[in-house]
Amino acid sequence: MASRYLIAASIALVVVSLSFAVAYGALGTAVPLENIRSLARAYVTLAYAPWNRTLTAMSPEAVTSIVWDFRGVDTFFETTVLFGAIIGTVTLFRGIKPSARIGEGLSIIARSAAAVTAPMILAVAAAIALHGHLTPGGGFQGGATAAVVALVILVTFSLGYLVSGLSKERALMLRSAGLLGIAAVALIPLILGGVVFQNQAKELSQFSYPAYIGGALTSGSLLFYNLFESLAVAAGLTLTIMLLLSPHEVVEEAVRGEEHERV
Amino acid sequence: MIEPVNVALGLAALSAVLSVIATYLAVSDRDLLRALIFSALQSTAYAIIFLVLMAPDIVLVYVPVAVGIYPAVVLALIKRVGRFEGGEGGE
Amino acid sequence: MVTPETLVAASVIVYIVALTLYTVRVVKGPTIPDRILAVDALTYDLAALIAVIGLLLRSPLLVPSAIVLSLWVYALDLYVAKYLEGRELGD
Amino acid sequence: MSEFEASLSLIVLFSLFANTAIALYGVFSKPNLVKKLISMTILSDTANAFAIVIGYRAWPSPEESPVPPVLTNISGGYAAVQELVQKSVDPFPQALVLTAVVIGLAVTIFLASIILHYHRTHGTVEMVVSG
Amino acid sequence: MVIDPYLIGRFVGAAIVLVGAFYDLTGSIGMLRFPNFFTRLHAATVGAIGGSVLPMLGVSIYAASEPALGEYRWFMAGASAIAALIILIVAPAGTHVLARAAYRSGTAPKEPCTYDAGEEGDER
Repeated sequence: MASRYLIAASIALVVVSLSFAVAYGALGTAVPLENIRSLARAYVTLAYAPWNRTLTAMSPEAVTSIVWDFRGVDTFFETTVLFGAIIGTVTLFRGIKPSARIGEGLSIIARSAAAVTAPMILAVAAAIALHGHLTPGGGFQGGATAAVVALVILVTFSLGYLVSGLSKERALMLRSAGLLGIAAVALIPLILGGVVFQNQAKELSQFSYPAYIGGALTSGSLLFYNLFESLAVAAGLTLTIMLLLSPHEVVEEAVRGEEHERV
Repeated sequence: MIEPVNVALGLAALSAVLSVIATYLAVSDRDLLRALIFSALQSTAYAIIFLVLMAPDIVLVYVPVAVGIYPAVVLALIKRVGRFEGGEGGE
Repeated sequence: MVTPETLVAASVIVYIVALTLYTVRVVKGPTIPDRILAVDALTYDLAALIAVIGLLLRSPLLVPSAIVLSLWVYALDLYVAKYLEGRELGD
Repeated sequence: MSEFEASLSLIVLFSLFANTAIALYGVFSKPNLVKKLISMTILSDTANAFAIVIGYRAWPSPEESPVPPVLTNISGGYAAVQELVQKSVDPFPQALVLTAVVIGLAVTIFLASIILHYHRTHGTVEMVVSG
Repeated sequence: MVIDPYLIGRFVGAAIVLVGAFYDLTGSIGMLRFPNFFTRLHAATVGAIGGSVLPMLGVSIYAASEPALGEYRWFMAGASAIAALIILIVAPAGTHVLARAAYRSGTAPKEPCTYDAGEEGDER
């Protein structure tokens, strides 16, 4: 039994030293700082600066302007990682259709409450996504909120009810439409003589998305990025959850059929 | 006199202590359903920490993910593999 | 001199006491529905506390988090209820 | 920044430290794959919380809190932006954590489906090896 | 003496918040002291409706009558009013679903019990 104690002691040592390295040794006790760093100062200063049109993002919200303007290419590759994970899940469940059988769902009281609240929640999600350049929010937030709406409908009514409105192919199509929209918004400046992921006019290229539409501040491309990203995130997460919750027998049958073909 | 700084940082410290309790119970409990509930409690405490540290963007994305979607995924998993750690497989 | 700010700060203290009592029920609660109910009530209170904290810190931008937080605990209720009835989550 | 406030922020820091240790223990020593998944989610949340703590700043005065990095006074001109810079927190860690949370969820769903397939082929999710 | 209408609005809002906080304390004490799950449902209702909807409406009134918050005070007032409305719809529905599941599956013990209407075959 000595080896068991040795293993326990070594696990404890690794845990303590690793968490020390991650937490305390890397940060120290110097947080919080008195002032923010100069990089953050530059970002906050330049996020909304109509008097400096060649460097600004024309959005009062610094986080969204970092995500989609100052560091747009970072976010693009993070979106790629996200859809890599979603494609992996879809591949693991290949050949499986979510069942279209409409179950009984929850009680009538829960159904009525869900029927009243679901449009309200969708409106909240749309507001979070489309006001992302003015108030806290954005494409990722709105997309995650809309995905939970689909999940509430799935649990309250049934999986078949959701599938009858949003089939697997339609969710895939929406997700691809969101991705194509992001790509189009990123590439249109390149066609018209600008650079990739350009928002406002720079010194090298005069192309610029409109910062005001009809007198309202829309922050150029940020509005379109938020719209398409929320569409893509909502459709992708709903798709993977629909596949994950598909009934046991359906998955079992699909997997068994595959083995028969191989033999 | 109650200063706002003490109220805000005190709330952050209180939810940090709450998150330690919830994390310990979530990791040590043998019932996976109870571990999931304690994990949701820990997520709520973290949401309060994010809020007091002035990150409303993170709260708006973290709460749907950690309280709304993640319990559904783990519950679907528990439904298949059995509720108790170390027991026989479910179904 | 009683100002509205002191009334709000006092109500934050009352809320923190109530949160502690709810937490005791979450940790103690003998059955699963007890714990879920306590998490539920705790989170609705946290949603109200978010609005009150936004008032105390004078940051109007913190308040939309309350909507999101109160909504997704309802989703947690639905999942656990369906699990307790012993049915598939998508049935 | 007074002594009391510094001790409160140290409580937050050390609580996150303890959470890291507990979650790492869960990932390393629990044999159940679902328990490992739960612990791993707590670990990644804690790492995100550390990033947010790095971006925080001390209070300008006891009555006046830091504000989120969002300009609320759009018509105020350059003076309003300078006032925001004096009071706002660091937006950069928030922008990083924002995408990390959503990616973490997608990876969690992927791991959950892998665990489901493991259970389908092996009939168990316990990682205990005898002998 | 000139009475500031904004100050009255702020006092009304803060008073409603304080009343809601005491509702919440009552609900939490009930949650701790009541003997079984089905009685704790009552305490949860007091905590959710009295302790959460009421303070949100108070915050809404307070924020609408506080000019120091700037133009975004209407954003704050509207958001907290919407949150109050949503909790008003969602909290009873969630509690109902949970109570129904607990009763049907028999997870929560019913002792001490004086009257059980569900035993007479009321399947709704």
